[in-house]
Amino acid sequence: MTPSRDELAWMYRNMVLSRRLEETISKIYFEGKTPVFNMANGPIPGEMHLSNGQEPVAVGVCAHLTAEDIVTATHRPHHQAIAKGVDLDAMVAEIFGKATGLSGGRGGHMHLFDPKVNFACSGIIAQGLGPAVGAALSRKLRGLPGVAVAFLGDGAANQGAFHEAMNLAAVWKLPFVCVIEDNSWGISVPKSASTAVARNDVRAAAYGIPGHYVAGNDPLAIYEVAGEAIARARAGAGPTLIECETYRLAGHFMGDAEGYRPKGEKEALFAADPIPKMRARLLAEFGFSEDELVAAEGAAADRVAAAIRFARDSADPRPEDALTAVFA
Amino acid sequence: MTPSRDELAWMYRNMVLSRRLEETISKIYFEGKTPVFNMANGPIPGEMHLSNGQEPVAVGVCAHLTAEDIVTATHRPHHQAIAKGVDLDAMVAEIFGKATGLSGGRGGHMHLFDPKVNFACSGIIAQGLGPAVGAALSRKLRGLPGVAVAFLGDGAANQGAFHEAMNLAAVWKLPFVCVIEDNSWGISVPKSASTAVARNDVRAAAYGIPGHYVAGNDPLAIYEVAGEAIARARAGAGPTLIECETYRLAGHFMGDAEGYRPKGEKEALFAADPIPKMRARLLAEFGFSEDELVAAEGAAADRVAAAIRFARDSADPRPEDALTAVFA
Amino acid sequence: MTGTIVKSNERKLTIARSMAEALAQEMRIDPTVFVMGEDIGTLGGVYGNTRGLIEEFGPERVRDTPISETGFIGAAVGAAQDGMRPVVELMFVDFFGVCFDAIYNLMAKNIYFSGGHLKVPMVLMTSTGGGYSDGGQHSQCLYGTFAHLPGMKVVAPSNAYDAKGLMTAALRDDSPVVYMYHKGLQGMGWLGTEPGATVHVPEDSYTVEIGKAKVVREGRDVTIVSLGIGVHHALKAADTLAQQNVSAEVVDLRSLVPLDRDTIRASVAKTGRLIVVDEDYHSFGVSAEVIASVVEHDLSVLKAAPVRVAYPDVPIPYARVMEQFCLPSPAKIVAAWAQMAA
Amino acid sequence: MTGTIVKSNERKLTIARSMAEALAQEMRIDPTVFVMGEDIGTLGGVYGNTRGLIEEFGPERVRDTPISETGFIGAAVGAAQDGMRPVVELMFVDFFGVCFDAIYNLMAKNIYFSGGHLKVPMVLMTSTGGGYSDGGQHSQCLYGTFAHLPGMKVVAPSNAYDAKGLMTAALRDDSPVVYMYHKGLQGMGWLGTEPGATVHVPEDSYTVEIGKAKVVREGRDVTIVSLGIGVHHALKAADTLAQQNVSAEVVDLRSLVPLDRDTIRASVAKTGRLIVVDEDYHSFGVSAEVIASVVEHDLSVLKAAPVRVAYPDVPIPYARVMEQFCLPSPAKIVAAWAQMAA
Ligand SMILES: Cc1ncc(C[n+]2csc(CCOP(=O)(O)OP(=O)(O)O)c2C)c(N)n1
Ligand SMILES: Cc1ncc(C[n+]2csc(CCOP(=O)(O)OP(=O)(O)O)c2C)c(N)n1
Ligand SMILES: [Mg+2]
Ligand SMILES: [Mg+2]
Repeated sequence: MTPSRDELAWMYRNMVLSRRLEETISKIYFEGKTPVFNMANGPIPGEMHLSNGQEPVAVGVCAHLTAEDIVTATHRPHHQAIAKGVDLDAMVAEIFGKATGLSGGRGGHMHLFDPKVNFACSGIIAQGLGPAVGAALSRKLRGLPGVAVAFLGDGAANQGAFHEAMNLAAVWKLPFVCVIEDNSWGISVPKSASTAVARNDVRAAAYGIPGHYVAGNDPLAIYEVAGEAIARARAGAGPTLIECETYRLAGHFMGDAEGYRPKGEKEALFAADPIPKMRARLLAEFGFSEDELVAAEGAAADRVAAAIRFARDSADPRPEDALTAVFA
Repeated sequence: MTPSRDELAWMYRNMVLSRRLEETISKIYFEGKTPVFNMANGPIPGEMHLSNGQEPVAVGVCAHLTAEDIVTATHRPHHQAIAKGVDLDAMVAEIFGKATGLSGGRGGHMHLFDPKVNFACSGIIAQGLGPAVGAALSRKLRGLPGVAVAFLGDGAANQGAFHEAMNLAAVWKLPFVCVIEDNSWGISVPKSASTAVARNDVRAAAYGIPGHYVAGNDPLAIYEVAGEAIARARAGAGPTLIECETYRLAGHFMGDAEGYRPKGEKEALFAADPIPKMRARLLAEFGFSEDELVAAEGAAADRVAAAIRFARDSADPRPEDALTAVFA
Repeated sequence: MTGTIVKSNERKLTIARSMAEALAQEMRIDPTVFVMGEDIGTLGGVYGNTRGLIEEFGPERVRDTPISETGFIGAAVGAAQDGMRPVVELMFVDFFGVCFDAIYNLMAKNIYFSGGHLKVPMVLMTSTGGGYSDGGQHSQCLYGTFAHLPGMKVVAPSNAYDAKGLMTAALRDDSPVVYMYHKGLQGMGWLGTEPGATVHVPEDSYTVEIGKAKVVREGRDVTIVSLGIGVHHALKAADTLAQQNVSAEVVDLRSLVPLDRDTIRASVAKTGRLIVVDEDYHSFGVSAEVIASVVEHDLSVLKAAPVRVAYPDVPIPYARVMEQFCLPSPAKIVAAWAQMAA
Repeated sequence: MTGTIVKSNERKLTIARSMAEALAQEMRIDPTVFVMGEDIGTLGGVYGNTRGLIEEFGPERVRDTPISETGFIGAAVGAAQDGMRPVVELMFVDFFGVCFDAIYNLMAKNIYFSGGHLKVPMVLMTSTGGGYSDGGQHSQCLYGTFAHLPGMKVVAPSNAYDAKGLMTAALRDDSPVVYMYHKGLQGMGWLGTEPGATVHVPEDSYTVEIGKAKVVREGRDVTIVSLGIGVHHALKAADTLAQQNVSAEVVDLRSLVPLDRDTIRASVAKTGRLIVVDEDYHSFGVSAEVIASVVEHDLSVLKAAPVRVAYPDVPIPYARVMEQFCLPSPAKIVAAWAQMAA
């Protein structure tokens, strides 16, 4: 399965959009936080988990999804939110805690909900799997189309919720795909110290379902494997477990000194940055022109700038609205 | 690995002792509960989960253990408690809720604790795995001998705690063995409706450790497989996952109408009762005499009668002692 | 039930049957309602509250689950957000520890986190209570634990009439409702049962408003506030007190969230005295909340220090004599009055 | 800390450093003490409370774990029963939902279930609190949730002196202790910090008794009871009130279980007025328990209705203006006094 030219363009556009957004956020994040770094301050307070470097997983998977499909993501959700088509203005406004945000500022960067495109994320490890499996069940029960994809980190595959949800999806043969982003770290703890197996795809055997490992942080390889899994799920053949090698270029969250990284790791990661790699391949192998890509990059920059402007210009929520929307 | 003659005798003795105890308990349980069955009444109130039929697992595994080894068991713990050498008088007294019970009546049949032989059990599914893994860690950290064995039911292998503990034991290479008693039911739900794989030993692959399935509810086969796993753990080679086919001859708990069983299942199970089978093999293959076995059976009956007498004769706890032993 | 005149030919139901009836009636009119849990299918629920459903609605809508509470309660949240109305059963409330994240961080908070753009119409049924020697991991109430955390409504019926009406209301609510039923009221013979819980239940569907307490016995001298089985203890104590010429008013909370503070306050304003009866643990729970809700509102209404009759702060012991020593009872309520009046 | 005279050359520590120091000192003298948790090794704990330990004691005794809280907290219980003294970290208290069974049903109950034959000497450290826009799954306090359930001691220091002494006491206790430290007091620059929490800490090992509250400021007109960061709000409010010629006494609970009701009652008996400040949710929590503990004991001491300044019963919002609107503050305490005096 290879992506069409349009799909390739879509993938590159979304990778660049996500990267551009995060680069911008990472600058704005420090506003109000210098000279003294205090997470509570500035226009974007709180923890900030960037996904730079992990864009291939988001686009390789979400290229196969439409708005009616369901995605649950993690504490590191921006790349997937973008690839799933979450409204960018409202998403950025939510990250800024504004009244115009997806949830009027109640959620923040770890709690982005966009029911229009069936996207949600959350802050507890492996928490999204149950809801994704349940959405898949909902579709199966009603005979409605739609596949549910849950993203999680490699560290999350050691959380009990992962096991329970995988077994449930398998025993009920639901239209569900589990995608593990293996960036080889859970905060400061390497995968080798926390996961008894080198690759989590072997865990598919525990549920009698197919498992695949995709090496190389390669959007095209991910596209192919995810495409088969999602087609399989749509066909009623049940769930698949996919683990994708990827890298986080930034720290676990902003402010992370990354002292735990072995020497040279960061340099190697930047040298393998998937965006320049994809760019080079689009030019060399897929007949894209430099102009086309420059235009896509410019469009991404403009789109991000507009979203940031929207967020900055938006009003704060009314403080007392904190007390509303507890119940439906 | 084949058991010695002494071990065979020990195994038979403990199987018979467990069976005899449970047959006796199952009669006493109905005292005060007829004509109206109300669980709250009689000398043994509360839920009662019998292990008749599952004795092979207990003796096949515990034949390899000494008092210093650790066992955690489940809500269905009698056979393992007996095989682990829990003080029978105090255990039965605890089941009767007496002051002389293992815990002075605070625990009951699902909470049998005998620190002298490192035995514990509990009422929440898969709850014993973490503590067993932790005891194994304790021994490893201090360079002390001892293997920890956690028993669980087949249904429990779908609980998150199972997954987390297995991974932990594997990544830390602890002296730990997990033994699943596959009686093919979790209350009224068949294994086939709750577990995505036919046999849980395949789940060992998820932790990079050996996995074995032992068919036939055969104490000698269990002895062999468990023996290797426990030796491996003692040698520092890490954990093993074992699933043993077994049967529960009784209902899930006493009072269970067992309407969920397919027609004929109970008859088939009784026809395959492991105790007469073991008895026949001891006579036919291992040179035991009828007299020897009759003597063992008589001794078991006497031992149970004595324990029951001890329990019946013991005083109730003082009601106000309910308020003591909350803190150490 | 006191206060309800039951004609001799009127149909009485147990709580178990009235819960099952409410479920069946909603399932008939709303195809999005479905039930999941351990042993809720063929077995009809360990406590009988789903009996008959699988026969009528089949195993897809009445779905036995693996022993994976985090998995299937999390799944219910996802299904609810996707347009279904799942009902899930946590067989014993004591098991909440294996799956509370799915309950309190997902089910209870996703409406808020979505800024109100999502609905989470689901019901979590769970059994509570002891008294039959089931030991410390199968006998708890944990009312305070659930009521303390925001985002979920919490109800606890004391009788079959309320049980049906609260279930129907919960099924129609677009917010998550935790439905806590007490094993000792359920009407399952093997657990014994409080006869007062089995009352007349109309066949037609009806709702009991979530968040409204009920004065189930009027009185002048003391208000006894309780919920679940405690209401029956209170009513029995009120009978005894009546023989001593003490007129006790009994308030059945029915809902913990929202808590009907107005009804509690009005009753105490009338009687001037307050006893709170709660089978949940004594400290940091329902009993303190009820007392605080009264005194912070108006200290002057109280003529005597309020008294709690609650479960002591110890794990629940197995031995009958120990457990009974710890449980609230009519006698302890009468004693509380004596202490108060002294 | 008010009440402690600090010489200018005396060593001041943050709570993070004083926790780490207590751990190191006990690890030196007791080889059975070891630490497990996520990122507590190389990183030294997200909140700095294990900094330096892995360098001194190595990765066996200072053990990074997988993200498997049920697994490693359950393991700690097993290790504790086997003769070790494990210290485990639950990185944020908000995560308790994924592992509470291991905490409340095992750790807290196994001493009891064993009839007192087992010890469970373990410490569960966990961070609490918000105020820095970390959203609704990373900002909770949940004091009431832990304090409600029997079998675990619960402490929550407000300053580095108590932090060290309570940690040493917890490490030497044969029962499980939940040690709740507030992120806003921890002394990690990136979280901001309350300066009042960083106080003189003696180098030598010492204990602060678990279960004893402390009057950290004496006063005559009103008692403000709080814990953790709320104590600092209370002290600031007391300063403001002093300017209005109102003399406020501040009680730092320090422990929730056992709860030092005597100290609370004695203070309120003296002042006649009570404000409870709690960053945990309003209903069914600490604030109600403190109020109930006073009034059930002696109603007559109170000259005015007690007031709670607690977190409203809503999930914690992300947006700064919303979160700050919900949080307790010195200003809200001053307003509570005004309401009370009116
Ligand atoms: C249950 C739970 N435990 C711990 C945490 C704290 N935590 C947040 S992210 C993280 C590491 C996650 O690692 P991984 O799953 O590999 O995702 P990554 O951050 O690498 O994307 C941890 C431990 C949490 N949010 N939830
Ligand atoms: C977390 C949890 N969920 C549910 C239960 C209720 N329960 C007790 S035993 C049981 C079935 C267990 O099945 P299995 O593990 O196969 O053990 P078996 O009873 O067959 O020995 C269930 C669901 C429980 N005790 N704990
Ligand atoms: Mg990772
Ligand atoms: Mg089974």
